[in-house]
Amino acid sequence: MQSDASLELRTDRIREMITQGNRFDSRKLDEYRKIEIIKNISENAEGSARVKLGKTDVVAGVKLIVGTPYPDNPDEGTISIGAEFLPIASPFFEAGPPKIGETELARVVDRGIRESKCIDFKKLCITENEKVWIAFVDIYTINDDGNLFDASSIAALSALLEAKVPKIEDDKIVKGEYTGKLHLARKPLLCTTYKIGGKLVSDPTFVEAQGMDARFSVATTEDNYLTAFQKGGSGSFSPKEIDECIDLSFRHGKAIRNLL
Amino acid sequence: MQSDASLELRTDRIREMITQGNRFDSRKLDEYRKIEIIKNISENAEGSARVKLGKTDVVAGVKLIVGTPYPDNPDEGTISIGAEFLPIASPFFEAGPPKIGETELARVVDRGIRESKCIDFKKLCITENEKVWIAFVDIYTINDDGNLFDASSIAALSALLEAKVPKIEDDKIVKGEYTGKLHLARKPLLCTTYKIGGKLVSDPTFVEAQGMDARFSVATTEDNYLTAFQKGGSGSFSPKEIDECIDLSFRHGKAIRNLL
Amino acid sequence: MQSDASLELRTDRIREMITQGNRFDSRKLDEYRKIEIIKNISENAEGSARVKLGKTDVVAGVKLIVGTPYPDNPDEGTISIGAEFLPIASPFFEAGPPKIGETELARVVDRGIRESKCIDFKKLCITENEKVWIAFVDIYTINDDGNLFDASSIAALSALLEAKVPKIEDDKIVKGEYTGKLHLARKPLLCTTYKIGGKLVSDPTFVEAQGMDARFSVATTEDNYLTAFQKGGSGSFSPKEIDECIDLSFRHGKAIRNLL
Amino acid sequence: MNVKEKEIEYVKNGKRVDGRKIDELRPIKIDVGVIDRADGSCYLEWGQNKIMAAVYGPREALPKHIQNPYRALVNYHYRMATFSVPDRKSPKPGRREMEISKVSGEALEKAIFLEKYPNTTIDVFVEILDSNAGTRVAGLAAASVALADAGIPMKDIVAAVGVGKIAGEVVLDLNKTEEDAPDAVDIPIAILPRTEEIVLLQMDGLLKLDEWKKALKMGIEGCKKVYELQKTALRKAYLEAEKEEKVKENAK
Amino acid sequence: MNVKEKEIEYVKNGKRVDGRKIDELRPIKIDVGVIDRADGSCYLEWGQNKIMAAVYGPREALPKHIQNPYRALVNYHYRMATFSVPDRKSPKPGRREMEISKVSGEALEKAIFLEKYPNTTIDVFVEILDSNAGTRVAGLAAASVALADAGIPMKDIVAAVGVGKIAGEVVLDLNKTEEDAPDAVDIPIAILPRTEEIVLLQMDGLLKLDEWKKALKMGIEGCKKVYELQKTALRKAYLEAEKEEKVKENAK
Amino acid sequence: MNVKEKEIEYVKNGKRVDGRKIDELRPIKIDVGVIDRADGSCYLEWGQNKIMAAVYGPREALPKHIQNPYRALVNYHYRMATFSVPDRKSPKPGRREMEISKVSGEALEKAIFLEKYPNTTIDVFVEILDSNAGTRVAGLAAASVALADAGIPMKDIVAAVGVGKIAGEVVLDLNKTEEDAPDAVDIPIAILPRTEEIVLLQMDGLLKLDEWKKALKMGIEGCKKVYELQKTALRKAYLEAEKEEKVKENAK
Repeated sequence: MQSDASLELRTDRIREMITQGNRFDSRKLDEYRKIEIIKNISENAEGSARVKLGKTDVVAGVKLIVGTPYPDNPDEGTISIGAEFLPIASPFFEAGPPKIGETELARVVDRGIRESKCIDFKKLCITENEKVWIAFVDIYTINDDGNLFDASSIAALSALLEAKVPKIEDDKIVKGEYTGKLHLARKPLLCTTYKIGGKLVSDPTFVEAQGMDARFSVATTEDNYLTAFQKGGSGSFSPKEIDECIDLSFRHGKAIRNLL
Repeated sequence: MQSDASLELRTDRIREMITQGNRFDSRKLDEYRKIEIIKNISENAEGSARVKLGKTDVVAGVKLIVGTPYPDNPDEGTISIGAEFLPIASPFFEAGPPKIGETELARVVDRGIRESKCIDFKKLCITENEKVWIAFVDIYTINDDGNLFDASSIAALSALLEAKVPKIEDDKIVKGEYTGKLHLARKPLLCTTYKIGGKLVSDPTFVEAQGMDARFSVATTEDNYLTAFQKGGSGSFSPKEIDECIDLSFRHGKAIRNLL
Repeated sequence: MQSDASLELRTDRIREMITQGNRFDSRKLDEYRKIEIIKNISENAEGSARVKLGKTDVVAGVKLIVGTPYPDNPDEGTISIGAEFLPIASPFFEAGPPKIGETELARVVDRGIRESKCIDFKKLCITENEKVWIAFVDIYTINDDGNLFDASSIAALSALLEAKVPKIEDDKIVKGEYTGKLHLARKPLLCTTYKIGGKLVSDPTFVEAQGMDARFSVATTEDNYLTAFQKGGSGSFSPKEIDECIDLSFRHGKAIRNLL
Repeated sequence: MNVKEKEIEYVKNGKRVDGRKIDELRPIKIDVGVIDRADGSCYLEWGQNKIMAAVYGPREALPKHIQNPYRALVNYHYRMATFSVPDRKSPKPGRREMEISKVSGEALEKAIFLEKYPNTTIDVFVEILDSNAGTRVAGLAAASVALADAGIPMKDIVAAVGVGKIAGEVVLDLNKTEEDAPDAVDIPIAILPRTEEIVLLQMDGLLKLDEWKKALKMGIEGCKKVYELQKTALRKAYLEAEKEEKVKENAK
Repeated sequence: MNVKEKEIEYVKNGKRVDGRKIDELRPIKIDVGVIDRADGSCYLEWGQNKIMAAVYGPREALPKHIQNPYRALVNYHYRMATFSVPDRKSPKPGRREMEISKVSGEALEKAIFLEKYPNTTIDVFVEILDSNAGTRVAGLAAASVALADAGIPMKDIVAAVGVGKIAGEVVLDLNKTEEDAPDAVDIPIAILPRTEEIVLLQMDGLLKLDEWKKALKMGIEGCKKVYELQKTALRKAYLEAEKEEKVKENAK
Repeated sequence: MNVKEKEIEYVKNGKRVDGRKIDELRPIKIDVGVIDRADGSCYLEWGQNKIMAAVYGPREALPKHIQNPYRALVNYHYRMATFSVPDRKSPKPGRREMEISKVSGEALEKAIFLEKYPNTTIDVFVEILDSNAGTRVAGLAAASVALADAGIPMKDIVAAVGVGKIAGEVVLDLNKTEEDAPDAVDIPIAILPRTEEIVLLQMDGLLKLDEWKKALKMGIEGCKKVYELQKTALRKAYLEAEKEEKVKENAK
């Protein structure tokens, strides 16, 4: 456990260091920590993954459930992404109903994936007007050492890439049997840039992130699409800084995509 | 904004004044403030209205939704009235789950309308046993300067009087098309009399209402029916006072009905 | 009302007494208070009972509702047991969402009954795949003078033994008519032993129960089955003590079963 | 609202469906002091209605910020058991229960000398175990007896009754069959009987002014009948407690 | 996502479905000081969107443990009326409303001199009465005017607009018909106009980098247009208040 | 409760469906100190079950009114991930999870020297990532290791195991296939191994007394096997930490 008592002091020092272009762990400002992706961490999930970003640790799992289509889209399945900041991951997380931080993270990761149109929802139709697949992706934090957004995006995408579609016979799921993988047409990844001490910083640790003014998340695809933006925090970005953030997201997205 | 600091002091003074038959704004004890009714304030609503009672300001809107009939009444639609004391309207209102004041207001306005049998629920049937219209009436406060009950009753009735019934084709609502207005056989209106400083007072302002002992709401129709009563507050009424309240409600109901 | 001010002091004294084998009300350590069972306390219930264990007082009622079967068991009805610690019963009970004590009690009583297989869920099927009976058993406390677990178990079983199955005609319940009683193949009863001051004690009063280290509940049947265990409290039992508790539960279960 | 009910003759030769006269109450039974742990309590049967009421307090109002330094707060909880109605009631308190709790609590406030207990709350819990129309007034009558049993000083005991209209006739204390009649009007009313002050009054239905005047009169008379039963029950409980006290003293 | 809509020509000869030019705003109307009890308020119509915004505070932040001794907290509540959308919205606040509240509140924080009001909360309430795409930016623009009306010291007024792509074309201020187009991309953006600092920026859709560059430029220009309307409304309200003051003085 | 399962021979020639002997545990793997931010943590695999446990505390119990001036409170949260079961679990904690949390927390209380930390809370979080019967005992075993890792003084480490009956045979550590057998009985049990004090004991099913006696004996033996694995894992973690410490010192 890290001592949180001296947190504020450390935050000031780290901010100063960053202003001078230095980081506590010797990384460059635009450098990510080591990324580790472990697949299929839960046999009960249709697909699952655990992602470590340095000491940050999250898991994501996919369950495919038979549901009813929306009347507007009678031949389309759907996806639903949730996130829970498990209290095992940080002294600041509490059990209880979803908090706004969890809702924001889930919705931003969701948009990045959904809007990339990487999933053909028509392929998730079982019987038009009646039965479709709903893909529930749930993200849980294991250890919060900063940059949960990016770790969650990688975990969600990895879990979806692993996900298998259950076999249906006589209108019922045949447990343990699958008709194949869920096909993804694109691999959208969210990369977030933080503004700390006037500088743009990638993949901050928890302590670094404490000193942030603002953050900007950008989801990109391998075919050079932007699929989601989200600015957070009480600070601001200049138009030029936004452009730099977008460049960073394209660059890091490409690098991370190679690890999947 | 009015200063709430001196509220208690003012309450005492206003009570004294009322005991002597006087009101701060020179109205007679049984006089309403200026009533303004603005119709169709929301195009997305099937019917809507905004009602100003002096500075008191509320809106009501109607949405017609296709639902399933109750098994006991397979050929009848239904109505559901809700009220929310929006926090824009008063420093004392908070966002959150419905509070008892909102529930009471909604239920009393609901009874006044429902029990007058002004709506023929059989006409809200689409397909017996299967599909009926549910008319949701939602009331929101914009500014609370007292007497929200009466303002809400006027707003709900006005919104219902404007409400159009959507067109149905192939079992689906055709957006933007209507088969005609929702017909109301009667115009029930709720008028509330407050007991303040031993006197019966109509349409109090917020500050006046702070000094009340009790209130009595009476819903009346143009064909001289009583359709709902509600006594509120920790004070009491003598049988004679109740009769006076009923008389006032008939009188004011008639006057307000002419404005619709 | 009993004064709760001197509760702690009394608890210490009672603990001492129990260590010496004595009880405030002269009972032996393994002796129950007088048990009174009053049947059919609610005409609207399909079955109901009120049980007094000394001054402890609980009621239970059964409602049979038409519901949909679980897809896994399309030809089986089901049972659902709930418990509410009504605030009329104790200064320590509060209105509000279910608390863990209520959940634990309900689940333990439920297991004792369900796992005894006394109810043939196939007989609760109305139409396979479509309609089954759901038997809701709700337990409410009237006065908490200790040992709510055993009182609730007796009340729930008594209510179920009284329960009648409503008549169904044209897919609808015929109110007030019944096709016969709900048949129970066994009579499972939960008896709880408390560890207080190092001794095993049956049926403690509220004040006695305040001094407990741990409790152990055992559900038994007339054909000598164990159907549920639940250990509670922060204390522990030796394997030998567990055996004594089980013996006591068989013995008391038999005696109470004779009162049904 | 069943079709068949429309053909029922609700009042015939001055008698109602259950044989009662126009202004006759259903049988009422009141037991005082039935819940040992409560400060005051009452079990009341009113026709098929079966009700438990308990009072806890005056006790410190918590959290502190709700305390009123000038008077006690009355906290009234009306709740129906899931099995107390023909169709199972959801265990969650509904809007109806919340509204009844509010108006019933306000009705009691006028009766209690609240200013004697600043910063406290008086918690009144009313639990309906079986129902057949009129539970809110029965509950209020029971609560009022429980308050007296708790020794809380009151100006008067709140008496309550339902009055209504059915098949064009004004009648006292409607039962469920009557309440379900197509044109039935139900008017719960509660008063302080000594002064005839009205502390609870609700209504829904289509009612003419002259019908209301008749109903009000009948309601006040009905409340007074309930009042006598409440006082008798309290007197009996008081005498029994006194007797018990004496037995204990003699035993010394 | 209706089949028929796919055949619509969203931009034809530089005109959009409602006749607007590529970079033209819908009509905007701003009324200041419309809610008597609020510290500051604003009614804003933006096309069919109808919005009420009110500000309460700075007032003591409660419960105490949420207080920040260095600065005021901004509490932003964005809510839609049930009848403000084609399909009735559930009365419960949804995840979308919560997220919009969060990012909108953060957007305002940069504008307000929060450090002037330690231990307080500034509550901003935005209620959507009618909607037709773009309510989050319209709500933020209204909230910013309400803050100014409340006399809360700010570096600048937050101006906001939606910009987006439709049928391959970058356009300003999408309406609902446009937003529902199969390939539509919506980009809400808010800035402090004087410094062009971006305080809110979201997006979802499939967008190419060059499209984004065009959109950003158009968005900043759009914000500045909204800014002018906000300032004009505030100036007008200020002059009216001054006039009223004079009338009162003269009346003495 | 599948029809086909009824035909399974659950125990054949002393071997079970997965090849284990009657009293054989599934493979167990324990990693200590896996969550950097927690005061103590443990990752445990038990057959297919995969569990993360973390301990935070002792830390000030809040809100203050829940504090116990004589001892620490144990707050145990057992939760299942939505994807950890064959049918997706609702993200809301269910009644089962609440009950398991209660009895598991009580089981730990006997082990911890609670009186050393008045007014505090020791928060224990157990998250099930994958499941195949027996997660409550596996979670409790993991939690107990995490408590030791957090350096919280304990009388003993709580060891836990499931024991049960299947096809008339008493067996140790049922897996899901066995647990789903028509007549299966499951008995989670936890003890303080040194004294054989039983701190958790639940059961549901139809069990005869002699079966129970056999099961209890097998359960205690099983707990002791788990205990050895817990101690080994803690010893290994301790040695590794010591080694790391030395490396650091030498580096100076």
